[in-house]
Amino acid sequence: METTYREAMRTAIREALLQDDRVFLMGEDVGAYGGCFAVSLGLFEEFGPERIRDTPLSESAFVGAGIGAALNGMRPIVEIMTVNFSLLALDQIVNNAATLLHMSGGQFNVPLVIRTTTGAGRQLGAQHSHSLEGWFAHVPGLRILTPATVEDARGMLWTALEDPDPVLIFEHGSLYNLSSELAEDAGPVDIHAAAVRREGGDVSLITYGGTLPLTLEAADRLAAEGIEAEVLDLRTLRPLDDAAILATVVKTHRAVVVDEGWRSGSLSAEISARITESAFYELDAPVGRVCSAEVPIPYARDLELAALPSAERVVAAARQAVGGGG
Amino acid sequence: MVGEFRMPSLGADMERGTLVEWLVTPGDHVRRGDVMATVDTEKTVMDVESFEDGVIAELLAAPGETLTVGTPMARITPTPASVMAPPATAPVSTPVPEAEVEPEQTTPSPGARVPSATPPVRRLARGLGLDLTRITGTGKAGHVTRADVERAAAEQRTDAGAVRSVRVSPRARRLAGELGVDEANVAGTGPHGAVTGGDILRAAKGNEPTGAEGRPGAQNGPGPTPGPADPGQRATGLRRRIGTLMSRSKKTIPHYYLGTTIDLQAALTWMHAVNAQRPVSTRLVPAALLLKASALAARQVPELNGFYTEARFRPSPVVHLGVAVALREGGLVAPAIHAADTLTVDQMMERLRDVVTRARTGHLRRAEIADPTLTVTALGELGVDTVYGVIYPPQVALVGFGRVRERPWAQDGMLTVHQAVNATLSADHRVSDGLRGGRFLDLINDVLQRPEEL
Amino acid sequence: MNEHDARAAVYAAISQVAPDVETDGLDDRSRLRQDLELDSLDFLALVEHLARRAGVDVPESDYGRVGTVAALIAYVAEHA
Amino acid sequence: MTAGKPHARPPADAVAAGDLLRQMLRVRRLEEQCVELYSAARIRGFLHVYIGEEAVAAGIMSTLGPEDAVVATYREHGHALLRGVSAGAILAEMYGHVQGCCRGRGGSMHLFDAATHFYGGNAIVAGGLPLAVGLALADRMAGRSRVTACFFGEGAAAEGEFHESLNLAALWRLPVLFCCENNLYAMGTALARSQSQTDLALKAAAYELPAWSVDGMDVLAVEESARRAVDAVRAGGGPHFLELRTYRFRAHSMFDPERYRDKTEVARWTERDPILTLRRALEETGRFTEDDWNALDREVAAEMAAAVRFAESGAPEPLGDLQRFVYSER
Repeated sequence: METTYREAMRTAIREALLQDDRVFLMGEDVGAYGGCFAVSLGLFEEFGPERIRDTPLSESAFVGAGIGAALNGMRPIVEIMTVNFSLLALDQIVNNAATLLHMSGGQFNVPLVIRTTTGAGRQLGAQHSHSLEGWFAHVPGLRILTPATVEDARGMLWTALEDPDPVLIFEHGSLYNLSSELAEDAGPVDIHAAAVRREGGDVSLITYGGTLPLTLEAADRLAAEGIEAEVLDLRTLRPLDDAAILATVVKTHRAVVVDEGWRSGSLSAEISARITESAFYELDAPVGRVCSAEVPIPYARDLELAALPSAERVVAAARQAVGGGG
Repeated sequence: MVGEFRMPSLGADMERGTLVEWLVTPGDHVRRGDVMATVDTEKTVMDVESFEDGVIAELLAAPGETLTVGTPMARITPTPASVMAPPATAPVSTPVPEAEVEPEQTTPSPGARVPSATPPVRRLARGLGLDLTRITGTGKAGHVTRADVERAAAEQRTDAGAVRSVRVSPRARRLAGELGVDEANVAGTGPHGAVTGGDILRAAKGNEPTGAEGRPGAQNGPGPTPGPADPGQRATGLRRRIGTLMSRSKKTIPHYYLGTTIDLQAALTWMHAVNAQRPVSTRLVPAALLLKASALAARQVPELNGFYTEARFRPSPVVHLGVAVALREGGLVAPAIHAADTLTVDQMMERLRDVVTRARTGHLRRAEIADPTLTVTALGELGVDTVYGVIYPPQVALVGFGRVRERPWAQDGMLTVHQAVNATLSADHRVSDGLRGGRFLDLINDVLQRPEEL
Repeated sequence: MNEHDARAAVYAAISQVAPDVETDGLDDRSRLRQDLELDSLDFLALVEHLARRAGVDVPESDYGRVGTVAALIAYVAEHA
Repeated sequence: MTAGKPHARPPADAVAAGDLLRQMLRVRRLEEQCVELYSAARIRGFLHVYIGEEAVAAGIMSTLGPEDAVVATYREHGHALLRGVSAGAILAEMYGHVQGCCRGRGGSMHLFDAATHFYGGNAIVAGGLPLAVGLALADRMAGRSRVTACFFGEGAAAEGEFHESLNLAALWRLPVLFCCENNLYAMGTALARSQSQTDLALKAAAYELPAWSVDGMDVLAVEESARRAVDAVRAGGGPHFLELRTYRFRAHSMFDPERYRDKTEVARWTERDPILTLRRALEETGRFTEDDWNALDREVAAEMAAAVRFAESGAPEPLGDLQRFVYSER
């Protein structure tokens, strides 16, 4: 069955609503409008305004309300339209969702799922295009998921809803139209392990979310040059699958991290640091990074593309890691 | 009468030196001032010169030997021009009149003389890991040109087992240790020619009787003995020496640190006005002003200018300012600008350019290196705002200037933008204290506010 | 001076003061101070070399305009 | 200023009033104990005490049922105590001992207790309001008739979360009782120096929810207002808002030098001490004597002494457990 990422996500939400009375979807324009990115299209009609709940433009209040409802027995899915808007709810996410279990000495867990769109590539300008998932991955108490495939879009939500603690799902805006074959009986997937999306022995390309497709494209181009790249999809940014990262680096001895976030203080920096901490003596080259240029994402098409990771830049970084033969 | 060439004292604290390389061989004619050898002190590797005219009769020390200051290293037979009969040991049967000695007429054996070459070409050769003495010069009077160096570099790349300054990946280093492979003799296939784990594995296999695998660098056993003056080794040696010296400094000198931000608006405005009237060749840079100011301040605070030896401080009546110069291939030297407090700013600038050029081209002489009484690092324009220096023993202080840059500056209740620099003082608490150190930084600041008086 | 000659002059000057820098394939965006690691004395030597060999005097007030290889080439092309 | 002559209106139900007096006194003595222990360096961190404001928590808590939920601020020792968390567990928490109500991981500002539905202990001003909205949302969706009482100071009215939450609760008619403890100062900033509209009930009313002001120094008035509001909320009347005009007698925290207010102002308000006022009113009924007071005081003192012994005898959680409670243990 050919399915898009968007449809897979919608199927997952619908399934959750059908399976568990405690689940409801809440956010700006998730109901009558059908979702800013049409993820929840049709659900309002099917489930009604109580469970597909439109909210005012009050990110802090409705994210906090999601936390309160989760504390009180519900399983809310809160949609924040884009990651940039999540900053308006940062207090609730960082000061409450992530801390309540700990502050209460284990008494109050927060089984909340927050979904948000992240990333650039659609000429949406600097206030709708940033990749801030790395910031959230900094915070203990949160779990950060970045589905990069249709299968993960379909399967991560339910697993997230079963998690007793807050889970943030970052859906890259450029992936919604991604289409691929999905098994009829596709369902929940694990959210604990990174996935090798392509095997190779010469260099490891480590990425997640929106940059997976271009990284796979880069791997194909490298293969044409005789360089076999292994592509690791992290899938979960917190907690990171250290074992998978270590395993691929031990296999190829070279790594390039592809991360749409800015380079400084980024997730790519974290991964690079972990590689040097745990696999330094396995390395044959410095860990390379392909990140976004350190600018607010510009509107103009060419400028935007120039700011973002590209297959060409991944190929170049991989070549550099492999070396030019002396 | 046979003269002796001895291990020179290249610094107040120098007790011994290691011979790195002979630049002469027996039979060579040398003149007073010619470079004889390079010697590794604890601070730096330096050229050392002859103080006599004559013919090298015998070399008494071998590269790698460490000798105390004053130990004879070579014997020099005076030329007939000064002595009637050459001694029997003189290897030269028919002395050539000195005036006729031209580089191209001397013995063609490599390593005999330091060939002439421009400083950038020397630096290029050093960067490429080439020994200038082994390059055949095609320029005027055997002058080694840039093209000569590049050709030699190309040749070396195909020269099996040539020793280079090598990059080795962490994995390769580990495997080399485990497998007993000398990574220095393995050709690298990684980024920037780095030796990778795969290269080591291939090399290890190549050591076995059968499977010799492709790459030229991966041949059996160690390569030819490296030339004694290998620049890569020299840089490494220099780094190690700096490490030793700095460790000693930190262990024995109770450092204290002071810092202040100095407004350079007046000084730079003055400098820009001066420079605007001048051709490039005589323009000033901010470092010249900072050095001058430091020298003037040091004259007034003697506790920071001199040597601490044998458990007591000996102030110096003059200010020999050591200028920290970073070398492009790595490492740091600090040659002295003598009597810096007596120089005009223009003289200071001239001396600064001269000494930095010499430092960078590996041509410091005793005169440039001997006995700085206070070191200043003022060439730090490449990024850092603040320098926290480590004192060079036996000196008792180090002055650091960071990058000169624009900063918000509050003055008279107004916020403006001024050029400013962070000045720091690292000083020896056995000799001075914060009060005197603070006075020193104050003086620098004062002087820089009146640049026209510099 | 055309851009080609200006480039040659700038490369020659860079080779003079920083022989370890490969002008072959040098990125035009390279910053002279940060990327090529020229300190103020090196920079002065560079400017001096250009004055001598290309006849371009870069007054100090224009130093800020020639921060990168590309900018320096453009400057030389314009003023020579 | 609402400070004025102390007045003692006769309590209609002397037994109930006697209990309110007892609750207020427990809070007072607990807080006095905290100050003493803080001064002796047994307690560290920030410490905000509730002395002077006891009528607010005592009056409102007495109207809540055991299933109702409470969200409070960082000045919440009294709320926790009156909600049913033992003084020992509260003090042990401040000692950082594992016997504390949050195993020593919360401290003075973060008291939580699942058994009594006490949701903290929120030290971000106005940060608790969205939580209360969510708790009430869940109750509404699950068809439960419980009320969530949300305490916050008047400083919260300047925060966006205050407005977002009042709007959301009113929009969805959620069962929240918003209890604004207006003690006139957000730390040291007087209300009039931070708000264009200082009538907070009016501010709340703009969101279309019933809102009125209450004399927060009069526990009987608080109790009466709260009962009316809680009943209405429970009956499906949507969120209600009470502005409780009160005053803290002591500094904002132990770090506060109190440069922003006059000693005479404090003195005027202390004449209206809610405990003294009620004691006097009860004595005027003739059914409460000095002996009764002394007995009550001894009883409460004994409770606090036992609580201190409990806290003192505890110990911190083993360091090996540091990483616990970041994620749920499954």
